[in-house]
Amino acid sequence: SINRMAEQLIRVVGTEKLLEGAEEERRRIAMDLHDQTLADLSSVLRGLQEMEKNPDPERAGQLEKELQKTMSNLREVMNNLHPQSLEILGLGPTLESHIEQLQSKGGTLKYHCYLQPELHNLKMPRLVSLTLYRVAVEALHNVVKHAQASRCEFCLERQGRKLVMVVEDNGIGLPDQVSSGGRGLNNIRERARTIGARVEWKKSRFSTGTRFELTLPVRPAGQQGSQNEHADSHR
Amino acid sequence: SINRMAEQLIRVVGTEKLLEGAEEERRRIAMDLHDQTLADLSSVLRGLQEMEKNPDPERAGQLEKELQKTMSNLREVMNNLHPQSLEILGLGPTLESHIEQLQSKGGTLKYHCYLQPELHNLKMPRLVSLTLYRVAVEALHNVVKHAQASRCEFCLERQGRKLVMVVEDNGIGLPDQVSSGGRGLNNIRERARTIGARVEWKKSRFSTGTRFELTLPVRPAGQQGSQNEHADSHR
Amino acid sequence: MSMQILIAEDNPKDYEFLEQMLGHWDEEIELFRAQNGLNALELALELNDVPLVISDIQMPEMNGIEFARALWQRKPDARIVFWSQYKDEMYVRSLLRIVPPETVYGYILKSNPSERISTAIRTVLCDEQCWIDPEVRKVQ
Ligand SMILES: Nc1ncnc2c1ncn2[C@@H]1O[C@H](COP(=O)(O)OP(=O)(O)OP(=O)(O)O)[C@@H](O)[C@H]1O
Ligand SMILES: Nc1ncnc2c1ncn2[C@@H]1O[C@H](COP(=O)(O)OP(=O)(O)OP(=O)(O)O)[C@@H](O)[C@H]1O
Ligand SMILES: [K+]
Ligand SMILES: [Mg+2]
Ligand SMILES: [Mg+2]
Ligand SMILES: [Mg+2]
Repeated sequence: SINRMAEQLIRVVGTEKLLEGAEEERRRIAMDLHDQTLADLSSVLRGLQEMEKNPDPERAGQLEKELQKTMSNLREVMNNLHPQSLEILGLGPTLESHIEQLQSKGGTLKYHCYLQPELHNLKMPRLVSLTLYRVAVEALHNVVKHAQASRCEFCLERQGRKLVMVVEDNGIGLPDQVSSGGRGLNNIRERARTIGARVEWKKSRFSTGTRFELTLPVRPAGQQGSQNEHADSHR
Repeated sequence: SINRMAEQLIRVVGTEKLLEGAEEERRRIAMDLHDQTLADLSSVLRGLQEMEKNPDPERAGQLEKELQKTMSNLREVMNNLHPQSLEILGLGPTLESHIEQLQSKGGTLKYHCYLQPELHNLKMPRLVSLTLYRVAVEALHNVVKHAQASRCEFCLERQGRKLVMVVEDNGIGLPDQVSSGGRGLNNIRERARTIGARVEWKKSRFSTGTRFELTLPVRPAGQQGSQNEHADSHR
Repeated sequence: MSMQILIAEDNPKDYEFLEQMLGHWDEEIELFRAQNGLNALELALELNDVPLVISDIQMPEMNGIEFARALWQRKPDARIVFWSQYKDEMYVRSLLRIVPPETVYGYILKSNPSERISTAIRTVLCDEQCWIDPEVRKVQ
């Protein structure tokens, strides 16, 4: 049907935008490495060159501090590229820690995070947990950026054969006409599609605000692991 | 038509693979940063900690060398993420330098690189030159990896309203059945599509081997810039 | 009798550093090396009753956390000092969930000066006390 064709087309355009965004991000990260990390390391290098002529324990201490700072910064870049904790600790702790970091920066916006305890041992194909992570980060980022909310709830739980992820705020709600300049909503939709998840934006259960919901079909509880077939084929 | 629908579907699947590949690459780069860069910097850090107790010009010299090596490794990572020279120097010089690097590593395989001089001033939207760069790198990589060739020709030139990029080798040629495990050919096709370019693999003009050809419609010469409308909309 | 210590570490430079550092201890030490978690698990099960381990977190085959989980299931007394590039509190918190009651463990960042690393390892492996790097944000 025409409708299907149209939908397909939107999807293709959507994915192209996603790719473009991915390249933009790589470019930004490379620039960070250049302008920050490499610049800082050059400064340490010059310090070492001085020390060859004129060794000085105090200067060594300064350089140590500089290098420590550069390394923390590099850890952030690394995490931005790919959160290694996803594979080591899993989706739950990684998202929890991300939200704590948001909380530590975020003035009056208060976060509440509910992770079903059973999910701590949830094993998913790498691409599935990575996608859920990127979708959550994007949705949370939109709350910070647009919602003007005082409260944000994050929830990840299994409901029977579904994994449900919710990001809900008590802010101003989505505008009637969502501008087409942004990439966030589009990225979320496209990423969700690649793992066979459904996404929806609704009115929140607060008096105002937005509720974002992602639903992913999973194997019934009891069976080891949680993955839909589509996602499996992407391992 | 059914044919169109099918083609569309192949494309969508293809793009998903492309995205998956992109995530895999980010993961690999993050691991490099962790296992190589951070580890090397830790070692320099320990050296500085020693120097605080026991300053030694010779040790400072060693550390300087270590740090220099780490930095040049980091530059490679950066370049891998995004070749900044694309924006600074343009597509031609960036590809030329990439091929020189391949030549410096590559035993018996001899490269010949022809860049039409007019193209040195070619201005393209960032995403277009980035895509052409990634496609070229991928095609060249396949020659190194599979072709068993002694000769590889790279050519980038404008022919009227078309920009043509060719990678040609005198190797064993494509197998009759191309295995579906690889990402390279798929990535090339998908990336080319996002900028509205056409790609083809043919028999090479050497007695054996493969000729890869990309064609991108561009504005007629004389007008400033070279870009097709599709690419333009992606700025 | 000499002290048996197992080091699970995939990075040669980091391993050499630990080897050198332990070489300065007064005790007589017998060192074992594993380059991934799986290999570490096999070796740890062959050691003394109470395995003493220094383990990296990010390793191929099996990471340090999975290795600890598997080892503690078989030998709940095993004393493990994790040494890592990862600064985030969530690593320590996840360890808290899997460490058996009464068992001591340690967490130290690779970026510390060698005396501090040495002290941390000694505190856990010899003095049987926990040691968490102060650089890791406070566990609530
Ligand atoms: N939680 C929210 N509350 C209120 N408005 C929202 C919320 N999330 C999204 N929006 C609205 O939807 C628009 C589109 O969001 P989208 O994430 O696609 O783009 P963006 O955030 O503006 O830009 P980008 O994500 O590319 O940085 C936003 O500009 C904003 O007006
Ligand atoms: N220049 C070439 N000469 C000979 N064979 C080639 C050439 N380029 C590609 N091939 C063949 O086509 C196959 C598919 O290539 P493709 O780039 O898609 O995958 P790959 O190189 O095997 O893996 P990847 O690119 O994901 O690392 C290769 O396995 C190889 O057999
Ligand atoms: K580590
Ligand atoms: Mg957004
Ligand atoms: Mg290939
Ligand atoms: Mg390691």
